[in-house]
Amino acid sequence: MQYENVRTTCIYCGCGCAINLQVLDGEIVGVFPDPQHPISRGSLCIKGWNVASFVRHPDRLATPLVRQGEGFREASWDEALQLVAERMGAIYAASGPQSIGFLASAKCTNEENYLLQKLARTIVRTNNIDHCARL
Amino acid sequence: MREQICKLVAEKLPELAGVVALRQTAVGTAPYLFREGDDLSQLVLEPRYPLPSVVSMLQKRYPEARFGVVARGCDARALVEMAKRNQIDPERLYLVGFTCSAEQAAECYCAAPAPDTAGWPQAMVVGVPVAGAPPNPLVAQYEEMSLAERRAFWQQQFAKCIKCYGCRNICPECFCEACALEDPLWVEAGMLAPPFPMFHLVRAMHMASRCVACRQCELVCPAHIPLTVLYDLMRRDIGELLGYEPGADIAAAPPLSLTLADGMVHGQDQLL
Amino acid sequence: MTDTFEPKIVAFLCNWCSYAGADNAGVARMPSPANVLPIRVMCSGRVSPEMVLRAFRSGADGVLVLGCHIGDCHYISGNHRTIKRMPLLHNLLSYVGIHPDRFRLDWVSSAEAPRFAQVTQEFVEAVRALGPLAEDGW
Amino acid sequence: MTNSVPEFSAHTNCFLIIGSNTTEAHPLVASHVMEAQQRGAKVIVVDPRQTQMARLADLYLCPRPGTNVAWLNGLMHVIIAEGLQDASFVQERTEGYEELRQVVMTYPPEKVEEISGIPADDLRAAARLYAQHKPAAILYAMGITQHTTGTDNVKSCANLSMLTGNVGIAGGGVNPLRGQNNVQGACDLGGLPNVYPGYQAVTAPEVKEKFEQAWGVAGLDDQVGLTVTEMIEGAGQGNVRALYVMAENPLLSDPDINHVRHCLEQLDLLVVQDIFLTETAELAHVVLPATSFAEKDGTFTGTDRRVQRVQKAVEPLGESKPDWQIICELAQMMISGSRFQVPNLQPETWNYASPAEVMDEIAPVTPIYGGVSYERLEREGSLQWPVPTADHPGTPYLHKGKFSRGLGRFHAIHSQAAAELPDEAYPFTLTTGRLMFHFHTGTMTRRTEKLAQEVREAYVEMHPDDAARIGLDGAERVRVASRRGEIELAVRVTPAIRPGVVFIPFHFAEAAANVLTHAALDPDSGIPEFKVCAVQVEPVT
Repeated sequence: MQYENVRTTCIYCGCGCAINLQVLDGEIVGVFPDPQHPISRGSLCIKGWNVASFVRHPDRLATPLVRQGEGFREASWDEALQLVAERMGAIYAASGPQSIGFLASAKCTNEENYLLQKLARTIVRTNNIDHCARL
Repeated sequence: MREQICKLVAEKLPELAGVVALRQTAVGTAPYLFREGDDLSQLVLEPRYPLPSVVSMLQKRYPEARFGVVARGCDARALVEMAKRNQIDPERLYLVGFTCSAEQAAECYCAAPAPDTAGWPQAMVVGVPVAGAPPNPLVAQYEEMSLAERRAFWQQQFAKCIKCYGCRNICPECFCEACALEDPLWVEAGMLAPPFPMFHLVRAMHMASRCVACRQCELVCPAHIPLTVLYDLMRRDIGELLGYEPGADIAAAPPLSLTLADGMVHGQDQLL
Repeated sequence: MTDTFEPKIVAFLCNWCSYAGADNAGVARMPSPANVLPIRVMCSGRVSPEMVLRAFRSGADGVLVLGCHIGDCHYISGNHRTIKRMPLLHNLLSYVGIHPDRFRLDWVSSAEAPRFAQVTQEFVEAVRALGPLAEDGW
Repeated sequence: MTNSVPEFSAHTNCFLIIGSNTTEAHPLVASHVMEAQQRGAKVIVVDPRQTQMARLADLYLCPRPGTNVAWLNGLMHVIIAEGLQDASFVQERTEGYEELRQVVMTYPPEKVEEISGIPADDLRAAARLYAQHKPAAILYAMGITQHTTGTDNVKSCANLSMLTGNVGIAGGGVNPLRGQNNVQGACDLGGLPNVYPGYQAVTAPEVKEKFEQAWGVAGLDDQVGLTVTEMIEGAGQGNVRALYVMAENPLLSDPDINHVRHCLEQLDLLVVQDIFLTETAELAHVVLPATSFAEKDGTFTGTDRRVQRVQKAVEPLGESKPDWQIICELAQMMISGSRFQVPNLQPETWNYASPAEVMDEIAPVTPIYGGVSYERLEREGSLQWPVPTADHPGTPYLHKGKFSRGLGRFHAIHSQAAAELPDEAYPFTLTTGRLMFHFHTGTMTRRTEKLAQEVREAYVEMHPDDAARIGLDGAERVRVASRRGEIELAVRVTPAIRPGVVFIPFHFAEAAANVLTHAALDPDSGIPEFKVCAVQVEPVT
C-alpha cells in the first residue's frame, strides 16, 4: 500500500502550472493543484484537472509497429529501430544528409529535444530540424 | 505542535495501515500516506489540501484497513459529513486533530478553528483551541444590498468562471460519481460563463446541507470568485430553517433526506 | 410596458393533487390565466431545484410549484422534501438578485379547484408587476 | 515573454491583450490578469472575437483580422500626438524613434478606423489607458503571430512597449503566450533549423566549432536547414525522402492538410514516435511507442522562460519507452551501422543514465541554461533563463537597464494586407484557434471524457447577420469551403464575433480547419497565416 503525490508540470499549454499526480500503488488516481506554485497558485483549469486521464487509455501505443500493406504489424524494439536505422542509412547513402528531416516536439521535454537535434546534427549532419512552434 | 503531532503519529503508526498527512520534500508539499518507518520529519501542517478526500479514497480501496489522518477543524467537520453519506468509515479512522491559530481562523472566518472530537470513536486533539473568528463581513453586508446590487455583484463574479470544476473537484463533500454539473440538462456543455449561472446555483443548492466552510473552493478558484459568501448564506439558512449545522454532530442526520416526522423542521409555517 | 407584459409562468403540478385541481378548475370553467405552462410531475418532491432553475434559464419569468398539502402526500412524505428544499432555493434566488416573488411554493388539493385558479391568478399578477426576468439581466 | 506571469497579478496596471483568447488558451495567466483587475488594473482586449476575456475587459476593440500593424500604429499615433510617450526612455534607451514617428504619424485614428474597423474614439481611449497606467504589459498569442505580417506585428508590439517605457520593468513588457507546454523549450534547445541550443546560429563559424568540440565531431552542417513547412514541401517534391517525427501531428496542425497528406505519402520513410496512432502516424512506415509525460523525467520550459521539472509518476505502459531513451537507442544503432559517416562517434557517448545527465551536457553549451541543473531545480522549484551560471538567480524580466543589443531599436513599419482577402466567391474571413476544453490536435483531450463531453465536435462560429445573409434559416450544419478544400460541420450563431468573420477551432480531425487554411508564410518567421483566409459558407440541408 503506497500513496504519494508526484509533482510535475502540466502539458496542456505554456503556462507551466504545477500538477500533483496522486499515485496509489503505482497507478494515477487523481490530480491536485499545488498551492505553493508561483503561477498556478493552487488552481488549475479543466484540462489540468484531467491531465492524467489519457495515460492508461486503451488506444495508447504499447508496442512498435511496422507497416504491412495498408496496416501495421507489431514488431520488437530491436527490429523497429534496426529498420529505421537501416532505411534512413540507405536514404542517407543514396541522397545525402539533406534528404532527411526531423520534427522535434513542443510536447516533449527539453532533454528530448536536445537529443533529437543532436542526433540530426551529429549523425545525419543536417540542420533539417524544426517543430510546430509556429502552429 | 508539529513535534507533538509527529510523536502521536509515531505512536499510532504500528496499529494503523498508515496516516494521511502532508509531506514536504525538496520539490514541494502534498498529501502522503505515512507508514511505519517513514521519515516523520517530513510531516508538515501547511498548506491546505483536502485530506478527507484522500482518506475516503484509501478507505474505499482498502475496505479492511484502518488509517489515521492529521486534520484541522474543517477537515474534521468534512469527515463528519462524509461519514453520514458513507464516504468514510469513522470506525476505521484515527483522527489526529490540531488547532488552527487565531490568524488562520480570522483569514478563514472560521467559527470553529479546532476539531471537535465528540462522537469520534478514536480521536485526539493537539494544540490549544482559539476562539472562533467573526463571520465574513460580506455576508452581513449582503443584507443591505438591493436585489439589483446583488445581481450586479454576482453577474460580474460569475462572468469570470472558466469552468475548471475546481470548486467541485477540491470539495470533500462532492463525491458523486455522476455530477449534475456535468449533465447538459442542467449546465450547458462547453460554454464559458453562460449568462444564467446554472453551474453556481445548482452547486450552491447541493452544498446547502454539506458545506463545512473549509473554503478550499475559494482558494482553488482561478477566477477568484468569492464562492463561500453564497455557501455561508446557504449554511446560515439551513441552520435557521432546518436547525442543522453541517459538520457539527456526527449523530445528526442530514436534514434534506428526512421526513418532517423525524423532527428536523422547526415548523412548517416558517418555511412557507 | 408592464401593462401589456404577459409573463411566462412554468407551473410544476403534482399528479395527485394540484394537477387534478387544475383539471377540475378547467372542467368547472373557472377563469385561468393563459400564461401558465403546466408541467405534471408525479410528486412535488420530484421537482428538483435544477428543474426550477432551468425553467428560469429557459425564459420563465416566474416558477410555481404546487403539491399536496402536508399530510396528504400520495407517497406519504414526498412533499416533506419539497417543503425543506424549496425555501432554500427561494432564498438562494434572492441572493443572486432574482426577486423572491418570481418563485412560489404552495399546496393545492384535487378538491381545491377555486384555490388553484386563485393561486395561479395571484402569481401571474405578482410576476406581471415585476416585469420580464430578462430585463433583470439574468 | 520578456516578463513573468506572477508579475501580472503583483505589478501590472494595464494589460493590452491582442489575439489571445486568454481565459481559454492560457487560463492560469488569465487568473493573474483577473486578480490584477480586482485591484484596479485596466484591461484592453483586441480580438475579432468577443472572447470571455473581452467581455471582462474595460475596453474591447474588434478589428478586422489582419490589420494589427495599422491599429498599433494608430495607437502610437495617438500616444505621440498627445505627448503620452516616455520621452526619457526613448531618449536614453532606444534608436530609430524619428523614423518610427514619421511612419506612425501617417496613421491617424480616422484612417485606422477605415483600415481596421476600430472606431477612432475607442482607439484613442485605448491609447490613453495603455500609456497612462504604468507598468503596462502587452500579452499576445497567435492572433499576432499567425499572419504573413507576423514579424511586423511583433515588432509593432515592441515599438509600442518601448515608446511608453514599459520594457525592462516588472509588470510590463511584451509577452507572447506560448501555446504548447514546451514550445519555448523546444526552441531553446535547438529544435530549429537555424540555431543550436541557446539560439546560437548554425551559420556562425565559432559556434559551429564550439559544438564540434563539445560533441566530438567534425564537419557539422553550416547551412540553415529546412522548416517544417519546407520539409513537407520537400517531401512532395522528392528532395526530402525520410522524415522522423517525434510527437507532432502535422497532418492536422499544418495549413492546407490535403496537400500535407499528398506530400507525406511521397516519402520513402516516415517514422513517427508518439503515444497514440495520430493522423500522421497512420501514414508512417514505422511507429515507435513513446511514454506520456507521467511516465518519464525531464524538464519543460514555460512561456515565461521558466524551466521546471517533469517527474515520472508511474511505469511506462506496455513496451513504450521515454522519447529520450528511444532517441539514444536509435542513435547507437545508427552509429554502429555502417551507413552514416561518423568516424569519430562512439555509441557509448549516447549512454545517458537519465535526463539529468542530458541536462548536465546541455548547460555548458547553452549559455542561457548555463546554471540549470536538476539539483537546483529541486531546491529552487524553477529557474527562469537566462541563468548563465550556477550561482545566477535567473531572470524574471528581460532588458532591465539595457537591451541585449545595447539600444532598443524601433522598427518603422507600414501596414500590409493579408495574403488572401475575402472576395465575391469566398466572402468570409476564416480565423482559427483553440477551445478551453481541447489541446492542439485533440489526440489526448478528445480521449479524456471529462473534456470530450464538453465539446464533442467541430463547429463554426458565425455572426447572426452573416447567418441571415447565407440563408441559414435554422439549419444546424454548414459546408465551409476555401480554394483548398471543404469541410462540413455544425454552426453556432453568436453575436460575439465580428460580422464577416467565421471561426473554427482546429482540434477536430473529422472537420479539420486546416483543410481550409493556406500555407502563405511570414517571410521572416515562416509562420503560416492561420488567422486569415477567405472562405464561403453555405447551409447543409
